[in-house]
Amino acid sequence: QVRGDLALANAQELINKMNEKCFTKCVPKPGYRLESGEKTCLSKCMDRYMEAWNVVSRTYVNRLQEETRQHGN
Amino acid sequence: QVRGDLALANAQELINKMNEKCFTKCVPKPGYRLESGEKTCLSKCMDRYMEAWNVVSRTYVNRLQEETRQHGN
Amino acid sequence: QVRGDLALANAQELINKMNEKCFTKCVPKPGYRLESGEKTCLSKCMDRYMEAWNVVSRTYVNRLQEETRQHGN
Amino acid sequence: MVKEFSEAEQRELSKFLENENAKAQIQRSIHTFTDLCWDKCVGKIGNKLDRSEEQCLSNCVERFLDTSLFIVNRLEEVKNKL
Amino acid sequence: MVKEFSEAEQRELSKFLENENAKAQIQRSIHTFTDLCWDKCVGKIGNKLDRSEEQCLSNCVERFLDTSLFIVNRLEEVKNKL
Amino acid sequence: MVKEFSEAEQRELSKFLENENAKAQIQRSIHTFTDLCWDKCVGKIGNKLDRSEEQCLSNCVERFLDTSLFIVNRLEEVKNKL
Repeated sequence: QVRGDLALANAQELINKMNEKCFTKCVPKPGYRLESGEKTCLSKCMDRYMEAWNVVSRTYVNRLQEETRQHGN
Repeated sequence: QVRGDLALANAQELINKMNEKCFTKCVPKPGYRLESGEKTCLSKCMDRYMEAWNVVSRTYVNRLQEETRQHGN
Repeated sequence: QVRGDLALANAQELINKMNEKCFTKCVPKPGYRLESGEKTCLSKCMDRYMEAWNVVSRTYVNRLQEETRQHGN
Repeated sequence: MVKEFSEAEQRELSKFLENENAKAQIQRSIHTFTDLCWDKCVGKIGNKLDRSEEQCLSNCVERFLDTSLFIVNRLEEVKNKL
Repeated sequence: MVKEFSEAEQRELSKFLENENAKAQIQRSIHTFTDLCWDKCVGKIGNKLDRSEEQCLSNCVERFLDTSLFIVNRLEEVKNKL
Repeated sequence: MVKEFSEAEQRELSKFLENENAKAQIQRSIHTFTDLCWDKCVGKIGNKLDRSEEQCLSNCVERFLDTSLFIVNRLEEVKNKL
Protein backbone atom coordinates (compact mmCIF):
# COMPACT_ATOMS: atom_id res chain seq x y z
CA GLN A 1 0.00 0.00 0.00
CA VAL A 2 2.65 2.48 1.09
CA ARG A 3 4.85 1.39 -1.79
CA GLY A 4 1.98 1.76 -4.28
CA ASP A 5 1.13 5.22 -2.93
CA LEU A 6 4.73 6.25 -3.41
CA ALA A 7 4.91 5.07 -7.02
CA LEU A 8 1.60 6.78 -7.75
CA ALA A 9 2.65 10.08 -6.17
CA ASN A 10 5.87 9.91 -8.15
CA ALA A 11 4.11 9.32 -11.47
CA GLN A 12 1.56 12.05 -10.71
CA GLU A 13 4.30 14.56 -9.95
CA LEU A 14 6.14 13.67 -13.16
CA ILE A 15 2.94 14.19 -15.17
CA ASN A 16 2.24 17.53 -13.47
CA LYS A 17 5.73 18.84 -14.15
CA MET A 18 5.69 17.69 -17.78
CA ASN A 19 2.29 19.28 -18.21
CA GLU A 20 3.54 22.62 -16.93
CA LYS A 21 6.93 22.64 -18.66
CA CYS A 22 5.73 21.32 -22.03
CA PHE A 23 2.62 23.52 -22.12
CA THR A 24 4.91 26.53 -21.59
CA LYS A 25 7.39 25.42 -24.28
CA CYS A 26 4.96 24.08 -26.89
CA VAL A 27 1.77 26.14 -26.53
CA PRO A 28 2.96 29.74 -26.09
CA LYS A 29 -0.24 31.13 -27.63
CA PRO A 30 -3.16 28.80 -26.90
CA GLY A 31 -5.63 28.79 -29.82
CA TYR A 32 -8.96 27.09 -30.55
CA ARG A 33 -7.45 23.62 -30.58
CA LEU A 34 -4.07 21.91 -30.13
CA GLU A 35 -2.48 22.23 -33.60
CA SER A 36 -0.61 19.24 -35.01
CA GLY A 37 2.69 21.12 -34.70
CA GLU A 38 1.94 21.66 -31.04
CA LYS A 39 1.20 17.97 -30.55
CA THR A 40 4.47 16.98 -32.22
CA CYS A 41 6.27 19.40 -29.92
CA LEU A 42 4.45 17.96 -26.87
CA SER A 43 5.47 14.39 -27.75
CA LYS A 44 9.10 15.37 -28.15
CA CYS A 45 9.00 17.53 -25.04
CA MET A 46 7.66 14.61 -22.98
CA ASP A 47 10.49 12.40 -24.21
CA ARG A 48 13.08 15.12 -23.49
CA TYR A 49 11.65 15.69 -20.02
CA MET A 50 11.86 12.00 -19.20
CA GLU A 51 15.43 11.90 -20.51
CA ALA A 52 16.27 14.88 -18.31
CA TRP A 53 14.60 13.18 -15.35
CA ASN A 54 16.78 10.11 -15.98
CA VAL A 55 20.00 12.10 -16.22
CA VAL A 56 19.19 13.96 -13.01
CA SER A 57 18.19 10.76 -11.28
CA ARG A 58 21.35 8.90 -12.28
CA THR A 59 23.59 11.81 -11.28
CA TYR A 60 21.91 12.26 -7.92
CA VAL A 61 21.85 8.58 -6.97
CA ASN A 62 25.54 8.17 -7.96
CA ARG A 63 26.40 11.12 -5.80
CA LEU A 64 24.45 9.76 -2.84
CA GLN A 65 26.22 6.41 -3.16
CA GLU A 66 29.63 8.04 -3.38
CA GLU A 67 28.97 10.13 -0.29
CA THR A 68 27.71 7.10 1.63
CA ARG A 69 30.90 5.24 0.67
CA GLN A 70 33.15 8.12 1.75
CA HIS A 71 31.53 8.84 5.08
CA GLY A 72 30.89 5.26 6.06
CA ASN A 73 27.22 4.56 6.57
CA GLN B 1 -17.89 23.01 9.38
CA VAL B 2 -16.18 21.23 6.48
CA ARG B 3 -18.16 23.36 4.04
CA GLY B 4 -17.24 26.55 5.91
CA ASP B 5 -13.55 25.57 5.98
CA LEU B 6 -13.65 25.01 2.25
CA ALA B 7 -15.20 28.43 1.50
CA LEU B 8 -12.69 30.08 3.80
CA ALA B 9 -9.69 28.33 2.27
CA ASN B 10 -10.96 29.31 -1.15
CA ALA B 11 -11.37 33.00 -0.23
CA GLN B 12 -7.97 33.02 1.47
CA GLU B 13 -6.28 31.55 -1.60
CA LEU B 14 -7.99 34.11 -3.86
CA ILE B 15 -6.78 36.95 -1.62
CA ASN B 16 -3.22 35.57 -1.54
CA LYS B 17 -3.05 35.25 -5.32
CA MET B 18 -4.51 38.74 -5.90
CA ASN B 19 -2.06 40.13 -3.38
CA GLU B 20 0.89 38.61 -5.18
CA LYS B 21 -0.23 39.32 -8.76
CA CYS B 22 -1.50 42.87 -8.16
CA PHE B 23 1.48 43.89 -6.00
CA THR B 24 3.75 42.76 -8.86
CA LYS B 25 1.73 44.62 -11.50
CA CYS B 26 0.87 47.81 -9.58
CA VAL B 27 3.78 48.38 -7.18
CA PRO B 28 6.91 47.67 -9.23
CA LYS B 29 8.98 50.08 -7.13
CA PRO B 30 7.66 50.17 -3.55
CA GLY B 31 8.03 53.69 -2.08
CA TYR B 32 7.30 55.28 1.30
CA ARG B 33 3.56 54.82 0.97
CA LEU B 34 1.03 53.40 -1.49
CA GLU B 35 0.53 56.30 -3.96
CA SER B 36 -2.99 57.07 -5.15
CA GLY B 37 -2.11 55.88 -8.65
CA GLU B 38 -1.00 52.58 -7.18
CA LYS B 39 -4.26 52.26 -5.26
CA THR B 40 -6.30 52.93 -8.38
CA CYS B 41 -4.28 50.26 -10.15
CA LEU B 42 -4.81 47.81 -7.26
CA SER B 43 -8.60 48.31 -7.34
CA LYS B 44 -8.73 47.68 -11.07
CA CYS B 45 -6.34 44.76 -10.81
CA MET B 46 -8.51 43.10 -8.16
CA ASP B 47 -11.56 43.44 -10.41
CA ARG B 48 -9.65 42.06 -13.40
CA TYR B 49 -8.33 39.16 -11.34
CA MET B 50 -11.83 38.24 -10.20
CA GLU B 51 -13.07 38.49 -13.79
CA ALA B 52 -10.25 36.19 -14.88
CA TRP B 53 -11.09 33.79 -12.06
CA ASN B 54 -14.69 33.72 -13.28
CA VAL B 55 -13.74 33.07 -16.91
CA VAL B 56 -11.41 30.26 -15.86
CA SER B 57 -13.99 28.83 -13.51
CA ARG B 58 -16.77 28.84 -16.13
CA THR B 59 -14.53 27.30 -18.79
CA TYR B 60 -13.27 24.57 -16.50
CA VAL B 61 -16.66 23.61 -15.08
CA ASN B 62 -18.19 23.50 -18.58
CA ARG B 63 -15.41 21.24 -19.69
CA LEU B 64 -15.84 18.92 -16.72
CA GLN B 65 -19.58 18.67 -17.41
CA GLU B 66 -19.00 17.95 -21.09
CA GLU B 67 -16.52 15.20 -20.29
CA THR B 68 -18.85 13.68 -17.71
CA ARG B 69 -21.63 13.66 -20.31
CA GLN B 70 -19.43 12.02 -22.94
CA HIS B 71 -17.95 9.31 -20.78
CA GLY B 72 -21.08 8.53 -18.81
CA ASN B 73 -20.55 9.02 -15.11
CA GLN C 1 10.10 19.40 21.29
CA VAL C 2 7.63 21.67 19.48
CA ARG C 3 9.95 24.61 20.03
CA GLY C 4 12.92 22.61 18.70
CA ASP C 5 10.94 21.49 15.65
CA LEU C 6 10.06 25.09 14.91
CA ALA C 7 13.65 26.32 15.11
CA LEU C 8 14.76 23.42 12.93
CA ALA C 9 12.07 24.01 10.29
CA ASN C 10 13.01 27.68 10.26
CA ALA C 11 16.73 27.00 9.78
CA GLN C 12 15.97 24.40 7.11
CA GLU C 13 13.78 26.83 5.20
CA LEU C 14 16.45 29.54 5.39
CA ILE C 15 19.04 27.10 4.02
CA ASN C 16 16.74 25.98 1.20
CA LYS C 17 16.00 29.54 0.14
CA MET C 18 19.66 30.59 0.27
CA ASN C 19 20.57 27.52 -1.73
CA GLU C 20 18.09 28.38 -4.46
CA LYS C 21 18.72 32.14 -4.58
CA CYS C 22 22.52 31.98 -4.33
CA PHE C 23 22.86 29.10 -6.80
CA THR C 24 20.86 31.19 -9.30
CA LYS C 25 22.94 34.32 -8.69
CA CYS C 26 26.41 32.79 -8.35
CA VAL C 27 26.38 29.66 -10.56
CA PRO C 28 24.60 30.75 -13.75
CA LYS C 29 26.55 28.19 -15.82
CA PRO C 30 27.38 25.14 -13.71
CA GLY C 31 30.76 23.67 -14.72
CA TYR C 32 32.83 20.67 -13.63
CA ARG C 33 33.42 22.04 -10.15
CA LEU C 34 32.55 25.09 -8.06
CA GLU C 35 35.18 27.65 -9.11
CA SER C 36 36.80 29.80 -6.44
CA GLY C 37 35.05 32.90 -7.81
CA GLU C 38 31.74 31.10 -7.45
CA LYS C 39 32.55 30.16 -3.86
CA THR C 40 33.44 33.76 -3.00
CA CYS C 41 30.15 34.84 -4.52
CA LEU C 42 28.26 32.16 -2.54
CA SER C 43 29.81 33.32 0.77
CA LYS C 44 28.86 36.92 0.10
CA CYS C 45 25.42 35.94 -1.15
CA MET C 46 24.73 33.97 2.04
CA ASP C 47 25.68 37.00 4.13
CA ARG C 48 23.52 39.32 2.01
CA TYR C 49 20.60 36.91 2.21
CA MET C 50 20.82 36.77 6.00
CA GLU C 51 21.05 40.58 6.10
CA ALA C 52 17.93 40.79 3.92
CA TRP C 53 16.19 38.27 6.16
CA ASN C 54 17.01 40.46 9.16
CA VAL C 55 15.75 43.66 7.52
CA VAL C 56 12.52 41.95 6.50
CA SER C 57 12.12 40.40 9.92
CA ARG C 58 12.65 43.70 11.77
CA THR C 59 10.28 45.59 9.47
CA TYR C 60 7.56 42.98 9.75
CA VAL C 61 7.75 42.55 13.52
CA ASN C 62 7.71 46.36 14.04
CA ARG C 63 4.65 46.59 11.89
CA LEU C 64 2.88 43.80 13.76
CA GLN C 65 3.63 45.51 17.07
CA GLU C 66 2.39 48.87 15.82
CA GLU C 67 -0.84 47.34 14.57
CA THR C 68 -1.37 45.49 17.83
CA ARG C 69 -0.87 48.77 19.72
CA GLN C 70 -3.31 50.65 17.48
CA HIS C 71 -6.09 48.11 17.57
CA GLY C 72 -5.78 47.26 21.24
CA ASN C 73 -5.84 43.50 21.88
CA MET D 1 -17.44 11.33 23.92
CA VAL D 2 -17.27 9.86 20.41
CA LYS D 3 -20.69 9.70 18.79
CA GLU D 4 -21.59 6.31 17.31
CA PHE D 5 -22.76 6.38 13.71
CA SER D 6 -25.17 3.91 12.17
CA GLU D 7 -24.02 2.29 8.94
CA ALA D 8 -26.38 4.44 6.89
CA GLU D 9 -25.05 7.58 8.55
CA GLN D 10 -21.50 6.45 7.86
CA ARG D 11 -22.23 5.96 4.17
CA GLU D 12 -23.92 9.39 4.05
CA LEU D 13 -20.95 10.99 5.76
CA SER D 14 -18.31 9.40 3.57
CA LYS D 15 -20.24 10.40 0.43
CA PHE D 16 -20.48 13.97 1.76
CA LEU D 17 -16.74 14.08 2.46
CA GLU D 18 -15.90 12.64 -0.95
CA ASN D 19 -18.02 15.33 -2.56
CA GLU D 20 -16.38 18.07 -0.53
CA ASN D 21 -13.00 16.64 -1.45
CA ALA D 22 -13.84 16.77 -5.15
CA LYS D 23 -15.04 20.36 -4.75
CA ALA D 24 -11.87 21.35 -2.94
CA GLN D 25 -9.79 19.74 -5.71
CA ILE D 26 -11.73 21.63 -8.39
CA GLN D 27 -11.24 24.92 -6.56
CA ARG D 28 -7.52 24.29 -6.21
CA SER D 29 -7.35 23.65 -9.96
CA ILE D 30 -9.22 26.88 -10.70
CA HIS D 31 -6.69 28.83 -8.63
CA THR D 32 -3.79 27.12 -10.40
CA PHE D 33 -5.21 27.78 -13.87
CA THR D 34 -6.06 31.41 -13.06
CA ASP D 35 -2.50 31.95 -11.82
CA LEU D 36 -0.93 30.39 -14.94
CA CYS D 37 -3.28 31.93 -17.51
CA TRP D 38 -3.26 35.40 -15.90
CA ASP D 39 0.50 35.59 -16.52
CA LYS D 40 0.02 34.36 -20.09
CA CYS D 41 -3.01 36.46 -21.07
CA VAL D 42 -3.42 39.66 -19.05
CA GLY D 43 -1.22 42.61 -19.94
CA LYS D 44 -1.82 46.21 -18.90
CA ILE D 45 -4.59 46.59 -16.32
CA GLY D 46 -7.59 48.24 -18.04
CA ASN D 47 -11.16 49.03 -17.04
CA LYS D 48 -12.32 45.62 -18.17
CA LEU D 49 -10.74 42.46 -19.56
CA ASP D 50 -10.85 43.04 -23.29
CA ARG D 51 -12.29 40.50 -25.71
CA SER D 52 -8.90 39.04 -26.65
CA GLU D 53 -7.82 38.65 -23.03
CA GLU D 54 -11.01 36.77 -22.20
CA GLN D 55 -10.59 34.53 -25.23
CA CYS D 56 -6.96 33.90 -24.32
CA LEU D 57 -7.92 32.91 -20.75
CA SER D 58 -10.55 30.49 -21.95
CA ASN D 59 -8.26 28.98 -24.63
CA CYS D 60 -5.46 28.75 -22.09
CA VAL D 61 -7.57 26.60 -19.75
CA GLU D 62 -8.88 24.42 -22.60
CA ARG D 63 -5.46 23.82 -24.16
CA PHE D 64 -3.89 23.15 -20.79
CA LEU D 65 -6.49 20.45 -20.16
CA ASP D 66 -5.94 19.10 -23.70
CA THR D 67 -2.22 18.94 -22.95
CA SER D 68 -2.94 17.05 -19.78
CA LEU D 69 -5.10 14.51 -21.64
CA PHE D 70 -2.54 14.25 -24.42
CA ILE D 71 0.19 13.42 -21.92
CA VAL D 72 -1.82 10.84 -20.01
CA ASN D 73 -2.99 9.13 -23.22
CA ARG D 74 0.49 9.01 -24.66
CA LEU D 75 1.89 7.52 -21.45
CA GLU D 76 -0.86 4.87 -21.57
CA GLU D 77 0.10 3.99 -25.15
CA VAL D 78 3.77 3.70 -24.26
CA LYS D 79 2.91 1.50 -21.28
CA ASN D 80 0.73 -0.79 -23.42
CA LYS D 81 3.51 -1.25 -25.98
CA LEU D 82 5.86 -2.52 -23.29
CA MET E 1 1.12 5.10 28.14
CA VAL E 2 -0.80 8.33 27.51
CA LYS E 3 -0.23 10.86 30.27
CA GLU E 4 -3.36 12.37 31.78
CA PHE E 5 -3.46 16.17 31.92
CA SER E 6 -5.30 18.23 34.51
CA GLU E 7 -7.58 20.96 33.15
CA ALA E 8 -5.10 23.66 34.10
CA GLU E 9 -2.32 21.81 32.33
CA GLN E 10 -4.51 21.44 29.27
CA ARG E 11 -5.21 25.19 29.14
CA GLU E 12 -1.50 25.89 29.55
CA LEU E 13 -0.67 23.44 26.78
CA SER E 14 -3.21 24.76 24.30
CA LYS E 15 -2.05 28.35 24.92
CA PHE E 16 1.55 27.25 24.38
CA LEU E 17 0.63 25.52 21.11
CA GLU E 18 -1.36 28.53 19.90
CA ASN E 19 1.61 30.74 20.59
CA GLU E 20 3.97 28.38 18.78
CA ASN E 21 1.53 28.29 15.86
CA ALA E 22 1.48 32.08 15.64
CA LYS E 23 5.29 32.12 15.76
CA ALA E 24 5.50 29.50 13.01
CA GLN E 25 3.09 31.53 10.87
CA ILE E 26 5.17 34.69 11.37
CA GLN E 27 8.37 32.87 10.42
CA ARG E 28 6.73 31.47 7.28
CA SER E 29 5.69 35.00 6.32
CA ILE E 30 9.22 36.31 6.88
CA HIS E 31 10.57 33.63 4.52
CA THR E 32 7.93 34.48 1.91
CA PHE E 33 8.61 38.23 2.09
CA THR E 34 12.39 37.77 1.99
CA ASP E 35 12.01 35.58 -1.10
CA LEU E 36 9.77 38.11 -2.91
CA CYS E 37 11.64 41.26 -1.89
CA TRP E 38 15.09 39.77 -2.51
CA ASP E 39 14.15 39.31 -6.17
CA LYS E 40 12.77 42.84 -6.32
CA CYS E 41 15.51 44.68 -4.45
CA VAL E 42 18.87 42.92 -4.49
CA GLY E 43 20.98 43.21 -7.62
CA LYS E 44 24.68 42.44 -7.86
CA ILE E 45 26.10 40.76 -4.77
CA GLY E 46 28.34 43.28 -2.99
CA ASN E 47 30.20 43.36 0.34
CA LYS E 48 27.16 44.72 2.12
CA LEU E 49 23.57 45.53 1.26
CA ASP E 50 23.77 49.16 0.20
CA ARG E 51 21.50 51.85 1.63
CA SER E 52 19.06 51.75 -1.29
CA GLU E 53 18.75 47.95 -1.21
CA GLU E 54 17.95 48.03 2.50
CA GLN E 55 15.39 50.79 1.99
CA CYS E 56 13.86 48.87 -0.90
CA LEU E 57 13.54 45.71 1.21
CA SER E 58 11.86 47.56 4.03
CA ASN E 59 9.50 49.45 1.68
CA CYS E 60 8.74 46.22 -0.15
CA VAL E 61 7.53 44.52 3.04
CA GLU E 62 5.55 47.59 4.16
CA ARG E 63 3.85 48.12 0.79
CA PHE E 64 3.11 44.41 0.44
CA LEU E 65 1.34 44.51 3.80
CA ASP E 66 -0.47 47.73 2.76
CA THR E 67 -1.60 45.95 -0.40
CA SER E 68 -2.87 43.07 1.67
CA LEU E 69 -4.87 45.42 3.92
CA PHE E 70 -6.12 47.38 0.92
CA ILE E 71 -7.43 44.18 -0.67
CA VAL E 72 -9.12 42.87 2.46
CA ASN E 73 -10.74 46.26 3.21
CA ARG E 74 -12.00 46.66 -0.33
CA LEU E 75 -13.48 43.15 -0.32
CA GLU E 76 -15.23 43.99 2.97
CA GLU E 77 -16.71 47.14 1.40
CA VAL E 78 -17.94 45.25 -1.63
CA LYS E 79 -19.48 42.59 0.63
CA ASN E 80 -21.26 45.23 2.74
CA LYS E 81 -22.73 46.90 -0.35
CA LEU E 82 -24.37 43.63 -1.39
CA MET F 1 -10.00 -4.52 14.59
CA VAL F 2 -6.45 -3.31 15.13
CA LYS F 3 -3.91 -6.05 14.56
CA GLU F 4 -1.38 -6.52 17.33
CA PHE F 5 2.24 -6.53 16.27
CA SER F 6 5.05 -8.37 17.99
CA GLU F 7 8.11 -6.31 18.86
CA ALA F 8 10.07 -7.84 15.98
CA GLU F 9 7.29 -7.01 13.57
CA GLN F 10 7.20 -3.46 14.88
CA ARG F 11 10.94 -3.02 14.31
CA GLU F 12 10.56 -4.46 10.82
CA LEU F 13 7.66 -2.16 10.07
CA SER F 14 9.34 0.99 11.31
CA LYS F 15 12.49 0.18 9.31
CA PHE F 16 10.34 -0.36 6.22
CA LEU F 17 8.57 2.96 6.74
CA GLU F 18 11.85 4.78 7.32
CA ASN F 19 13.17 3.33 4.09
CA GLU F 20 10.04 4.33 2.19
CA ASN F 21 10.32 7.82 3.68
CA ALA F 22 13.91 8.14 2.50
CA LYS F 23 12.88 6.94 -0.96
CA ALA F 24 10.02 9.44 -1.10
CA GLN F 25 12.42 12.23 -0.08
CA ILE F 26 14.89 11.23 -2.81
CA GLN F 27 12.14 11.20 -5.42
CA ARG F 28 10.95 14.65 -4.34
CA SER F 29 14.50 15.93 -4.70
CA ILE F 30 14.81 14.42 -8.18
CA HIS F 31 11.62 16.24 -9.24
CA THR F 32 12.91 19.52 -7.78
CA PHE F 33 16.30 19.21 -9.48
CA THR F 34 14.78 18.23 -12.83
CA ASP F 35 12.48 21.27 -12.65
CA LEU F 36 15.32 23.67 -11.84
CA CYS F 37 17.92 22.24 -14.23
CA TRP F 38 15.44 21.82 -17.10
CA ASP F 39 14.89 25.61 -17.07
CA LYS F 40 18.64 26.20 -16.91
CA CYS F 41 19.80 23.65 -19.47
CA VAL F 42 17.17 22.71 -22.05
CA GLY F 43 16.51 25.13 -24.89
CA LYS F 44 14.71 24.32 -28.10
CA ILE F 45 13.03 20.89 -28.09
CA GLY F 46 14.98 18.60 -30.42
CA ASN F 47 14.88 14.90 -31.28
CA LYS F 48 17.20 14.08 -28.44
CA LEU F 49 18.91 15.94 -25.61
CA ASP F 50 22.21 16.97 -27.18
CA ARG F 51 25.55 16.28 -25.53
CA SER F 52 25.85 19.77 -24.04
CA GLU F 53 22.33 19.71 -22.58
CA GLU F 54 23.03 16.38 -20.89
CA GLN F 55 26.32 17.64 -19.53
CA CYS F 56 24.62 20.81 -18.30
CA LEU F 57 21.92 18.80 -16.50
CA SER F 58 24.46 16.61 -14.77
CA ASN F 59 26.69 19.57 -13.80
CA CYS F 60 23.63 21.47 -12.62
CA VAL F 61 22.70 18.72 -10.15
CA GLU F 62 26.29 18.27 -8.96
CA ARG F 63 26.93 22.01 -8.45
CA PHE F 64 23.57 22.46 -6.76
CA LEU F 65 24.53 19.74 -4.27
CA ASP F 66 27.99 21.32 -3.87
CA THR F 67 26.27 24.63 -3.13
CA SER F 68 24.12 22.95 -0.54
CA LEU F 69 27.17 21.40 1.16
CA PHE F 70 29.07 24.68 0.95
CA ILE F 71 26.23 26.51 2.69
CA VAL F 72 25.79 23.95 5.46
CA ASN F 73 29.55 23.76 6.12
CA ARG F 74 29.91 27.54 6.22
CA LEU F 75 27.00 27.86 8.64
CA GLU F 76 28.65 25.21 10.87
CA GLU F 77 31.91 27.22 10.86
CA VAL F 78 30.13 30.42 11.75
CA LYS F 79 28.28 28.66 14.58
CA ASN F 80 31.52 27.18 15.95
CA LYS F 81 33.19 30.60 16.02
CA LEU F 82 30.44 31.99 18.24
